[in-house]
Amino acid sequence: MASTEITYRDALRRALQDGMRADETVVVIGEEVGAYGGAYGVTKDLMAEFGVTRLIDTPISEPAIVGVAVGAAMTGLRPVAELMYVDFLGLVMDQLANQAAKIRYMFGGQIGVPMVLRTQGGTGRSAGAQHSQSLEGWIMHTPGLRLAMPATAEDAYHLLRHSLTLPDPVVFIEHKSLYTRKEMADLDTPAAPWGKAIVRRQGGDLALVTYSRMVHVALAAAEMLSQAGIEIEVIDLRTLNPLDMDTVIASVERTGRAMVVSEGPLTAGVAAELAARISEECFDYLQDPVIRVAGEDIPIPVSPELESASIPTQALIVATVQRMLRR
Amino acid sequence: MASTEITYRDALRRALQDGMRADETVVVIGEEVGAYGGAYGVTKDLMAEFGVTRLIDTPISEPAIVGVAVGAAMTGLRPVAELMYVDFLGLVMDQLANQAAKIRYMFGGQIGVPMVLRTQGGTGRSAGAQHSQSLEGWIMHTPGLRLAMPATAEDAYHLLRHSLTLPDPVVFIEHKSLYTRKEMADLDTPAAPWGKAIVRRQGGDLALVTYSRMVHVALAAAEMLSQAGIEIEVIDLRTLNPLDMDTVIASVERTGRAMVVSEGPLTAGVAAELAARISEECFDYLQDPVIRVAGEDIPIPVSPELESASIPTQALIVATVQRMLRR
Amino acid sequence: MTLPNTNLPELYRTMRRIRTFEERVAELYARGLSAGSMLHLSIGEEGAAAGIAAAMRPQDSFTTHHRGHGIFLARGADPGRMMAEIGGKAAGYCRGKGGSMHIADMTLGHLGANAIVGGGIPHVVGAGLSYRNLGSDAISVGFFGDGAMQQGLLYESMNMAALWNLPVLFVCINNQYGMGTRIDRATRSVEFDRRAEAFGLSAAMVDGEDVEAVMETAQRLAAGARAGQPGFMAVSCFRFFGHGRMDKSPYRTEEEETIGRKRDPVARARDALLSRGVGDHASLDALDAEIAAEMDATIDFTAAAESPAALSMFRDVYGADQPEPEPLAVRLDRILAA
Amino acid sequence: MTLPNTNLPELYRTMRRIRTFEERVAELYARGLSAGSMLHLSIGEEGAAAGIAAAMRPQDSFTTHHRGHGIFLARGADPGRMMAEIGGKAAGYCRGKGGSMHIADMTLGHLGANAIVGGGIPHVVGAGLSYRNLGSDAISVGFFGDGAMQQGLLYESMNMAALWNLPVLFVCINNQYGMGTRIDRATRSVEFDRRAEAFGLSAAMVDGEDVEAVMETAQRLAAGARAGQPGFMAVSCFRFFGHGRMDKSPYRTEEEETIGRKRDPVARARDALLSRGVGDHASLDALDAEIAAEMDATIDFTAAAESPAALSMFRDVYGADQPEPEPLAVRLDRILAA
Ligand SMILES: Cc1ncc(C[n+]2csc(CCOP(=O)(O)OP(=O)(O)O)c2C)c(N)n1
Ligand SMILES: Cc1ncc(C[n+]2csc(CCOP(=O)(O)OP(=O)(O)O)c2C)c(N)n1
Ligand SMILES: [Mg+2]
Ligand SMILES: [Mg+2]
Repeated sequence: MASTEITYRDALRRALQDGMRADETVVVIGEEVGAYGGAYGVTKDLMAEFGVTRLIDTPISEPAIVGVAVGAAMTGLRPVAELMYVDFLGLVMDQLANQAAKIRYMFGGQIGVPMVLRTQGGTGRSAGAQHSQSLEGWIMHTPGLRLAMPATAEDAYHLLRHSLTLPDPVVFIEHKSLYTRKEMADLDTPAAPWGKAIVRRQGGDLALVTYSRMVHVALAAAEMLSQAGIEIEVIDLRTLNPLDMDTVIASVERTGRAMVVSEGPLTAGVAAELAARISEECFDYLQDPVIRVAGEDIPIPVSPELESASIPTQALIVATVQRMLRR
Repeated sequence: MASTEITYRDALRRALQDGMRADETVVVIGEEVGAYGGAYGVTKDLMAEFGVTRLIDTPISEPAIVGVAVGAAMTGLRPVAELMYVDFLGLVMDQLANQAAKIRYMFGGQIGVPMVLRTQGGTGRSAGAQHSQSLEGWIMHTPGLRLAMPATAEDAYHLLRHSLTLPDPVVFIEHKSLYTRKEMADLDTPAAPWGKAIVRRQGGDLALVTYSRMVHVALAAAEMLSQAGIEIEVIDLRTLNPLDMDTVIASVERTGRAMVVSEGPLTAGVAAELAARISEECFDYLQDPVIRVAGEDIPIPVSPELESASIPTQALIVATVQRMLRR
Repeated sequence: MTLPNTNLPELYRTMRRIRTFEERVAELYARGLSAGSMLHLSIGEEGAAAGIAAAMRPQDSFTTHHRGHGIFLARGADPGRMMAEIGGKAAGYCRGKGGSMHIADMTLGHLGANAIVGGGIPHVVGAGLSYRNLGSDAISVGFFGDGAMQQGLLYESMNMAALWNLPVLFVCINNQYGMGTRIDRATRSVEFDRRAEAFGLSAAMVDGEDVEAVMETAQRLAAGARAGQPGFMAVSCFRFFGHGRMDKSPYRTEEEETIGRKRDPVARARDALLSRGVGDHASLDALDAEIAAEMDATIDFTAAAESPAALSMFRDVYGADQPEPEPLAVRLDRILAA
Repeated sequence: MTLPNTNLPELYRTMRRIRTFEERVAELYARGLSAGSMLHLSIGEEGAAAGIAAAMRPQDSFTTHHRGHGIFLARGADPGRMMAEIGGKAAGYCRGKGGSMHIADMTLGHLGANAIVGGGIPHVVGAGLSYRNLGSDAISVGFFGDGAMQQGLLYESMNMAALWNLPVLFVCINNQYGMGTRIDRATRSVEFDRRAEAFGLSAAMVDGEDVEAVMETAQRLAAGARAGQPGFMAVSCFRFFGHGRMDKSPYRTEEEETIGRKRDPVARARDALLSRGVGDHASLDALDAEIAAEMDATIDFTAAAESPAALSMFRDVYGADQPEPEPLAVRLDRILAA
């Protein structure tokens, strides 16, 4: 299992490339995915290998992009539709949640919609309220949609490859601040199967459950806490549907304390679901309430200072864990 | 405070009528709101009084309906936009969540978007997966949007009247199975101010927190439980944003047990938020985990038998409360 | 699969079967056997369904709007399984999960009816993309109402089809109404072909009372689509009855209805058959009676059919090899057992 | 508010101010003083901004797309407050919360720039509805790019404006590109006026290099809009630079850029002023220098301006009299204090 140093962006590109080589029905469809190479460079250079019939540049018509992918997925292709920003979900939720997610069910199981909706979200570029959101909560709340949110290059690769084999629609949300992150990755073997969480760091004092970029913020916080003698376990969920509660529950039962961290706005989001599940499944083991550290319940401001203060910070995680353990 | 017998539907119509009389800038805009009187009859006969400039029938163009309402709200009107089914939110989430909800913030507080988006959701008519959803979870997760979900005719009236005075966008979700419900209502004085929950039934054994139609299912369950000697408190939230946790916390601290009931799908929905908040705010008072009884994580099937089994039933609430108290 | 024949007797037969089927749907509802009341009859629109279906080939696919019973029948549907689906029964096309507004059948190329106005339109563009990429010579036909002419998604879809030269035909069944709104209250101009042309499609308008004209127009545009020039056609007709079963059409006059119902493609085809001497009253009456019996049987079939099993509710959310969602009862058992 | 004048010297001055402002925006970014890199310069599009702005009246309102600096300047914006907003500073038009893509100013009728392609278009229809209902004689103008011609919402919006005879003008600034996609790769036909006409609008296409032609066309269509006949115009021009500050336009040739940049409305107006003898080199140079100094000052202003206060983050989510969202820190304090 040779490890190789690679960026998150390049790992995604490799996954698309390998997936397209392995399966001729895979097509990429979206704005600027072809000649331009993707707004964040993920599909760069793929055009040379796959040409315009498989890397399909579209007009700026998000609802139709997703709708066309749905129809193509029902008739023999396996489209990877790209939404340039997750913030544009508002334009496509009908095609995604009313069509892609429900077609198999409404039609009594006759056919599925094997497509991937690749997109990216999160803060970090002062891109403002309409280009910086974390909207995975809407997706997680929609039965019928799988949801993957890789934190590492290795997961970016394997989760995307696996998404390209699933019978159902997968929403695949990358983080705009991770693309240039470089790390060692084993592209031959995934560290865990699809749908399983990974314990990124072990520790007996508290279970911190998170995903996507917040995994790295949490790991950095864990290092700081370790210097103060506190060892927290950091769990990277990798996929939010399926949701691997077994790994989470085992950790909480062992540590007796749990924190969930999400960049998305606090109220009625992913953090709420995780906190609710942990609370109901681990009630007798919890010494403290499950603490949610999530985005503020506000639109994302453009000022860099306000933007970075509007989502969970390493410092807040550290301070909150310390207070929990002091309680 | 004269009480009068009125249906939920008629109370809504009265609220619109009184609101339109009180404020000339109020206009109703949507599909079939005028001549047809609304798909569920709420705006029936209003055309005769207010005419085509204030009851504005639209083409079947949901994104533009909401977008036009946003622009009108910014320039002196107070539009009540109607979405015939809450299921069509997928078509308008951009105008609702990226525009209406964020305009005040993005523009630094210069202007607000005082509009109401009236719509109806829920099961009960075998209308299938695209006409029976409960999507309040998406709205509750969107900072900037107020959210009202009345369970009674009286609340339907007062919450809608109050929505027509607020400076911010309100999503007002009615329940399709409540329109014909008739009850005594005081249209002069609201039972509680906007943003406050109401204890619909007192009881010391458990706090059941819910809203919209499930209030009635819960009350019926409470009656059955009472015959078995169990007294549960039933809290009707009325609005989900603002969310009145004070009333909920007080009840949970008193009873030591909590159940939340929502027709929407379980995962990452309103029930998750309520359970998470109760768990974190009332940790030291809870004898049992907060139990969520919510819609199954599936699309709504059309078969009447499957449809009614896919959402919380009175029987399930009764059985679950009994098991909790037996634990 | 019996291929729809293109001569007038066959077109008449198709139209009469649609008319009679829809009458039985009304009966199903009246007898309390339908799943809900959101049943949209296509009576008055048989010319569009039969004419266009006859221009399609076995490999072609299509999506429909909520008023799609007739189109699917014209494409070879089993009326019994359709009626069972409308009744929400397990024997229905979608195992009772979809109902009238979500009937689909992959074996006959029916990619689905849709309860979202305009919702199924981009799917045929996607199908066209598949056919182009996979080297099929099929086309895909999107059926929708005049109401969808005001849904933006239609223009995005037409634009893509034109840009990519896809084998797609867009069909607007203009029955003059979207619920209670006559089309002239929904848009200023009903020259819908101009809209399509402005996006680069071949376009035509045709009178839906004349099933042969519909068929010929569809054949021409389908041939263009098959060659990579997507087409659009608007078929003018009249919605004979209310929008759904609860709607008594108080928003239009009896006079308007009387005049509208004179635009009857079934009656016109019958008259043509008689005047051309292709049939006589007796033979046509016999055919009608045979069809009536066939359609009567669908009600009996539905009445006798079983409701879906309770646990089937959790099936078909995800692919068959994937874990099903955890039922609430199972979850509560687990948590409360702890 | 100084009203934009309609003669060529004024138009030239407006265009030169836009050009110079945008150059300073590039400088702000290069100096690391901008909030992010999503800055879309309107260099090459000054003719559209100045010409249409000159056809508007003080009471008229407008929305813009993400490339809207020039339009707002032409409508009277304070360049210092604009630049401060682009820098994310508290002194900016939106207190540093909106940035380049969300600049707005109610006092000048700017209902907002929008970062969603097409997102601001229906808002002008809503404004038109307000004006009609409230008896105002204002019109509302929606500015957007050629990319938005493929967003369905535009057609829904035009249809409503036409159906209701609203005082609305739709303006497509066709700079030939949507990011890296030349317009002929986004649609088959660029005769955009045909699309608008098919929905019942008055429509025109005009060359954006000729600011006077733009102004005259806009005046004609604005007069129609004021009388209840909504209009549409597409202004053809060339996006001189990359899409945003990170884009070096590798998808087009230098030759194409060289030719495109010859379509320069500022240079053309300057030449016209000279050839008509309305100005001489010296007076125009002096004007340019005065403008350069004005715009230089916006950078200094921005550099010296303060960032928004941390707690301002929680302000403006809801109306001023409403409770603010509870900050995470407060919530955690409460829970953990228990
Ligand atoms: C997006 C959406 N908006 C509104 C509705 C409610 N609705 C169902 S059918 C209908 C009228 C459709 O008219 P048309 O497209 O002409 O089809 P017809 O019913 O005449 O066949 C409306 C408004 C819907 N189902 N979907
Ligand atoms: C709905 C939406 N889709 C995509 C984007 C990303 N995006 C921003 S600007 C742009 C190109 C817009 O082109 P055009 O409308 O011609 O405006 P221009 O940039 O040329 O002024 C794209 C694709 C967006 N902001 N919003
Ligand atoms: Mg119609
Ligand atoms: Mg452009």
